[in-house]
Amino acid sequence: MQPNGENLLSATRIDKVFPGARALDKVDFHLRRGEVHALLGENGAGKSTLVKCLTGAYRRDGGTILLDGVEVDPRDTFNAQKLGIGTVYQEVNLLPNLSVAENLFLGRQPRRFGLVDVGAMNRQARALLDDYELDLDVTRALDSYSVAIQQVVAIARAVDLSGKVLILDEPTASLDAHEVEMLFRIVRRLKARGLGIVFITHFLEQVYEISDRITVLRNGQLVGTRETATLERRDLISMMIGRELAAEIRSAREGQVVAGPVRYRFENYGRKGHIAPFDLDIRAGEVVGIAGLLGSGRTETAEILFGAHRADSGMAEVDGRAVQLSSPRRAIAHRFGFCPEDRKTAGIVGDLSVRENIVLALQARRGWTRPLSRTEQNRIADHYIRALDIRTADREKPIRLLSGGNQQKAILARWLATEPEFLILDEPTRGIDVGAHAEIVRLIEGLREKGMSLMVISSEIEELVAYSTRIVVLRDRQHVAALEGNRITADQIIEAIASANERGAA
Amino acid sequence: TFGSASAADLVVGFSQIGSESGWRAAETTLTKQQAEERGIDLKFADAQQKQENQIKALRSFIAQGVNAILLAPVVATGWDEVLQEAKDAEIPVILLDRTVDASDDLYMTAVTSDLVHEGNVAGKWLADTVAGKPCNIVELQGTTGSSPAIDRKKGFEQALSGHDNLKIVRSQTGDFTRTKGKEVMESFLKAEDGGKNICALYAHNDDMAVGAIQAIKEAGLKPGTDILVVSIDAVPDIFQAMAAGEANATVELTPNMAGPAFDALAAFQKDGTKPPKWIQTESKLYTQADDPMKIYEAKKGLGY
Amino acid sequence: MKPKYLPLTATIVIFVLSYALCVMQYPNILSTRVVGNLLTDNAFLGIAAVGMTFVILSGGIDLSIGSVIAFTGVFLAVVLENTGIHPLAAFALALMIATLFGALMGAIIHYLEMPAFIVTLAGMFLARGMAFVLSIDSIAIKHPFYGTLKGFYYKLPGGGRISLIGGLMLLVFAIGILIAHRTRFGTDVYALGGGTATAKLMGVPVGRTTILIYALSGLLAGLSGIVFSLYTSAGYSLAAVGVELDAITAVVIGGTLLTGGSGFVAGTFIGILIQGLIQTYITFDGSLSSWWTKILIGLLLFVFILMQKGIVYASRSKQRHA
Amino acid sequence: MTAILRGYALRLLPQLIALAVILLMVSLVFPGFFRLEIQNGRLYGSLIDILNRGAPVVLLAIGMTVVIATKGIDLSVGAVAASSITSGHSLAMTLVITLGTGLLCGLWNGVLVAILDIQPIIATLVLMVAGRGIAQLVTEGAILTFNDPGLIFLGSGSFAWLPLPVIIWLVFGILVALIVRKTALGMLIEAIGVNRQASTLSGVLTPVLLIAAYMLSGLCAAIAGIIAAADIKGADANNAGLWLELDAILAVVIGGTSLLGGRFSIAASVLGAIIIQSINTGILLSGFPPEFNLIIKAAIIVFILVLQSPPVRNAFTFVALLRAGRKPTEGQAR
Ligand SMILES: Nc1ncnc2c1ncn2[C@@H]1O[C@H](COP(=O)(O)OP(=O)(O)OP(=O)(O)O)[C@@H](O)[C@H]1O
Ligand SMILES: Nc1ncnc2c1ncn2[C@@H]1O[C@H](COP(=O)(O)OP(=O)(O)OP(=O)(O)O)[C@@H](O)[C@H]1O
Ligand SMILES: [Mg+2]
Ligand SMILES: [Mg+2]
Repeated sequence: MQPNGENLLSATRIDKVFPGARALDKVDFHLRRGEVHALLGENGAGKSTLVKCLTGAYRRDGGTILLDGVEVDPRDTFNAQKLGIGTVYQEVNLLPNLSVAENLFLGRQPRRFGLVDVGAMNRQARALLDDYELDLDVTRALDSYSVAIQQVVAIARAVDLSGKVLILDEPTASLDAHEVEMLFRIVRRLKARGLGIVFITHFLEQVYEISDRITVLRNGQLVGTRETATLERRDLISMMIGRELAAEIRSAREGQVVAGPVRYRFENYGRKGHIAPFDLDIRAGEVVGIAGLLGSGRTETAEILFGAHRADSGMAEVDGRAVQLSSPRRAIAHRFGFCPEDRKTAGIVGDLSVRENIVLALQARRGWTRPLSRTEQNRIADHYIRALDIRTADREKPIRLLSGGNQQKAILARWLATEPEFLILDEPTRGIDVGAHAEIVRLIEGLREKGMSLMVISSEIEELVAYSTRIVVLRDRQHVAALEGNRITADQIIEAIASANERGAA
Repeated sequence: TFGSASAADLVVGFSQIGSESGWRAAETTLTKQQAEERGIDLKFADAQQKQENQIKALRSFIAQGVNAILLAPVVATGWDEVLQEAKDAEIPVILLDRTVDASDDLYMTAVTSDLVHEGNVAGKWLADTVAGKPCNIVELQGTTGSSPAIDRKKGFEQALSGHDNLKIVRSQTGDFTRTKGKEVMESFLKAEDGGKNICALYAHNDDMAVGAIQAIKEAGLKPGTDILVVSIDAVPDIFQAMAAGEANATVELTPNMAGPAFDALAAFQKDGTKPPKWIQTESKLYTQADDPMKIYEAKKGLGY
Repeated sequence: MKPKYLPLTATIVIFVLSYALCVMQYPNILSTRVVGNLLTDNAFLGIAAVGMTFVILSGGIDLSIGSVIAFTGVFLAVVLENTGIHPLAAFALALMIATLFGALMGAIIHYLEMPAFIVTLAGMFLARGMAFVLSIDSIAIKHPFYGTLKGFYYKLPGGGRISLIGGLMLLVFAIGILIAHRTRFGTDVYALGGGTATAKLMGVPVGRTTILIYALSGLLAGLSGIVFSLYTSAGYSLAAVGVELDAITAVVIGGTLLTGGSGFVAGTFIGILIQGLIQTYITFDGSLSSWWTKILIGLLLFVFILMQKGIVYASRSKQRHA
Repeated sequence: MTAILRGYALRLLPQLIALAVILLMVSLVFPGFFRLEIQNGRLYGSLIDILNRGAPVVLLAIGMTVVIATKGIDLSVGAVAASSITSGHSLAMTLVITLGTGLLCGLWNGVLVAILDIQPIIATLVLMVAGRGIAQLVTEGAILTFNDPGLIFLGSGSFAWLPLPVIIWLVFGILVALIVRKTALGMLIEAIGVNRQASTLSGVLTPVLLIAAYMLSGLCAAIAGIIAAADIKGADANNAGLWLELDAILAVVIGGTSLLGGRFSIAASVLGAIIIQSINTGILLSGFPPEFNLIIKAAIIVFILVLQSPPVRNAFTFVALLRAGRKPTEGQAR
């Protein structure tokens, strides 16, 4: 640790008020030269808002910002970029319709005779991505690449833009361990170069691995800033949630698995180009964890089971009877539920209220002729807002105004409200804070104990180990292994994923 | 005969304005009929009210090498260049139903009625009918900016000048349509004390008059008696109204412009007879005295 | 081939094929006269459609261009009739007004967060209304300079000619292509089409770009109005009704997505040619009733959309299999 | 209940104010504007004219609202209104054929949008271009005059002192609003409009609802077509519904429904349509020369839209919230 103590970026008494919510309340934040500064807090604490105020994406309502001791007032993100602040925002990625190179150099394309020099731009883009061990066709549209690759490109852009400050808002949420490692290497290098780096995440290990100092926000207020080395994890968590966390998050699985009868059977189930045909049995009271690298076909597996994509081979049985799962509706009729991983495009219905988002699936299943009364809707919504601790001013707030993690919880509530018998969760804990994280893990356990069948996709292997009764490992869009009983350990899973694995980075 | 035999090889292009009204549909039908009778191969192009489409069509006709072109121009200006091209290609052009603002050696002849004259006939009839009594007139104009709207207004006003007893109290556009004619008439009636102030209605076409007649009836007045109705075109429906005593007079605009045009063309093909520069069709005035029902029956089948 | 070029390629292939079909039936369609006419007759539409392409690429729409064309024409006619101003000065003035008008619409769209559809719809009423107020008559433009301008053309063998305005359209397309693909502004336009919120966070000056896009569309509509006034030697407030729809159709046929973010200026050129070809064919045939023209154009639009859907779908599934 | 009513009034407040201001302005240039009297067994006066003349746009706006709520747009309504043309059949037959045509057109649009996944603006552009052509093909471009008393009654009859077209749109509008709001349809449609993918994944029958929305719009267009035809006792394929789609879209936007889909209000759209008609009628009554029609209309509409725009609106709501001094709690009130 060698931060030279000098403040690179100083924000004092930052205020931000949204209609109906005070997101930031006189928050101070100081970033030193050559440090990695973790910004932590629960969902909705105001982390993303603070970042956006710093980069001019939001107009702050009060407070001053000093960069290198000089007062600055970035009017917009372009302005911030010019000042040397590069940012990866939460949720928002890049422009899917532009090429990789254009995304990297948007607004600063190399020019010759006043015209964009496309050749030079593509060359520079390739050189830039070399650092990230990505060998892409940079002239292709960004949306022909996976979410993970897009995220890396976003990071590469931000890093390249950050002359002085690099801000990363949950950059690792959709990265695997290998990619996180790579990112950290780059962060350390930038740090050595004297940049200040702001790092937001809900993964505490990563915080301890990379950060020098930690600033914690709670309910829009500053709780405090500490040296990472001297802050106990336990203390950090109570700083974040304002109380002691009842139990350590990753308790080992207690008790023996109650193996009910096989309820769902898929045979030779698959879809060309999406996922190779696989066999899968799921019992009542079972949690099937799906492990695999990014792009290994986990989401595709979930989507095909739920009928979001039609299977083109094999057959499905529910309780011994053959069924057609050709659409989500059909699947829902058989009491399936599915929390998609991409909550912005496939999950939330942004302009509708939290209440409507929660009752949506239930109402859809009842059909339009049997509306839930307003009283009933309020009851359901209030119940889950309390049960899942969804932080919202009131249930009529449009869901898009909630913080990322709270949106995720509302979607979970949407499915729980339908009382499903088979629930598929794709990355349910992504972007969720420690407290809520533990709650969701507990919830999964509880649902299983009630006899529900679950399938959970997660990139956090520890977490999978915690609640899965069986683990299916995917590689290259194939189901390659299944682990059961005491074979469910992190090491075994990693070995199954890694064996004979070389990930073909496009 | 000899004339029609040579006409059999004739290819004639016809650039029609569009199909915006019953009258125009009738003109199209009659033109096609006339061509068929004479064994002329008619190339028909509908411009959908757009001059640019008409210019395009004319250019295509020229490129195709037709023997003659009929043009019903949507607007008077802007034809010099393309007419010059036709002239260079030695293709005679005959204007139908409206004229253009171009030097008259660019086309062979124009078969039109005189739009100003039509308005004039209507105005004269009204002046004669009220015979010196004071009379407030409301006017339903055609589509704002279209040449019939401008000219029929002009002609009508000319006929009125010198008759101080006749006064146009309100004038609005009814877009040549029945719906707007009715809507605008309704507001005229409201604005002029329930129609008690209005003695006559002048509509730039019959369709608007037909709509307005309904509005007058719904206001509890008798069209044709309480409010005189005079309009232009002589489409079948106005004769029905006249038979019922609800309309008083209409000025005919014949849809058969092609007949005289083809005749002139045949004469020119046969021995090079140059027709006069303007073949004016008759602007005949019909009133309730002209056995409207009979005319209605005669006109019914013409595709109005 | 990259999937993004597929719709454009398909459009070109279809154009060539249908041209060949037309020529088989009416050999005259191959004549330089028809080719020259295709350029001259569609010059004003093409120029306006370039502006429309930028607007649509950015995810917007501009319904006002037909009215702006009419307004420019009337404005020129009135100015040239009533004052001694040289046409070139009048052109500059008209272009300035049209550009400002577009910029104003862009500013309203951006700052008041109103949908482009509505803002430009109001703009369409307003521009046409201003034309009416200037003059409801069609006014002939008799200035000798117009004659001079019309005298410039390049004679092709076989009687056809590339007129000044036809050449101008080609030039506008060339510049349009350059702007779209070789300037930062061009990329910013595509970026807006990809998502305004994201573009904003990535540092695209959204406000400035939006205003510039509509100003460009206004400028080109103004230029198109000048071309139209050259074409007809007149100004008329009822002129160019519905040109915006023709332009949109050309843009769509050219393979640009109405949702924005994907497409080519060059595609629009092909779209213009295809529309022109259809019209030429219908005139050559000369037996189709007026209403059939509308039905046919509607049908063709439908077929084109279906085809593009098909191509995109096929290329997606191929990509997956690969 | 009163809280809900108050919420409703608050939602419609901008439209109501705009309407009041316009009516006042008209009455300034035309003093007899508010006069109503009974004639021929029905109310008679300029206000009634507005309601009566507004019928086609109101009807189109009702369907358009639902379509726009699904993030769609229906450009074909004018052409569909024009194609609702039949003659020489009995009244019942005419109605069946006409309404059937409207539904069929809606089905076509809906299938293009929902199944073939074509952008609504283009999908409906096809019918907008071709539809009028088909209508003209049927009528051969002529105005078909009819004398069926039943049909004429639809256009100019009256009931309970109101012209029948007014009754028709009132009843139809209330019916649609009830169906949409008393069932879950409204919410499901809004969900589709905001995020179609998420709605489908939540089990909403997206394609069916989308098609239904376009069919409703087609039905509205057909009814509007019937009224327009009955009004002039003739079917005019050339001019019926010309540019009406734009007025309908404007009405919806003036009513405050976003073109991006989502939240909608039928009542507000109806008010929007009435506002547009008031402007039209006002211009006619004012006696200005017709060349000023467009510019007056455009200026007023721009003014209303600017007042409606999110930034200006937000400023208003902010003030309103300050006044109310507390958060809405109607939920608990019950
Ligand atoms: N545009 C907005 N309008 C209204 N309220 C907002 C808006 N954006 C954020 N908020 C509110 O501000 C608070 C802070 O949100 P923010 O996104 O900063 O949280 P966060 O700390 O990043 O949470 P997460 O870890 O879930 O991403 C939340 O209560 C949220 O509901
Ligand atoms: N190597 C690759 N190159 C390009 N695209 C890829 C690659 N691998 C996967 N993809 C794309 O990325 C998307 C993600 O794949 P999928 O959803 O099956 O993976 P996953 O294991 O669920 O990963 P994630 O954790 O990101 O959801 C797929 O649509 C696939 O087409
Ligand atoms: Mg956040
Ligand atoms: Mg996944």
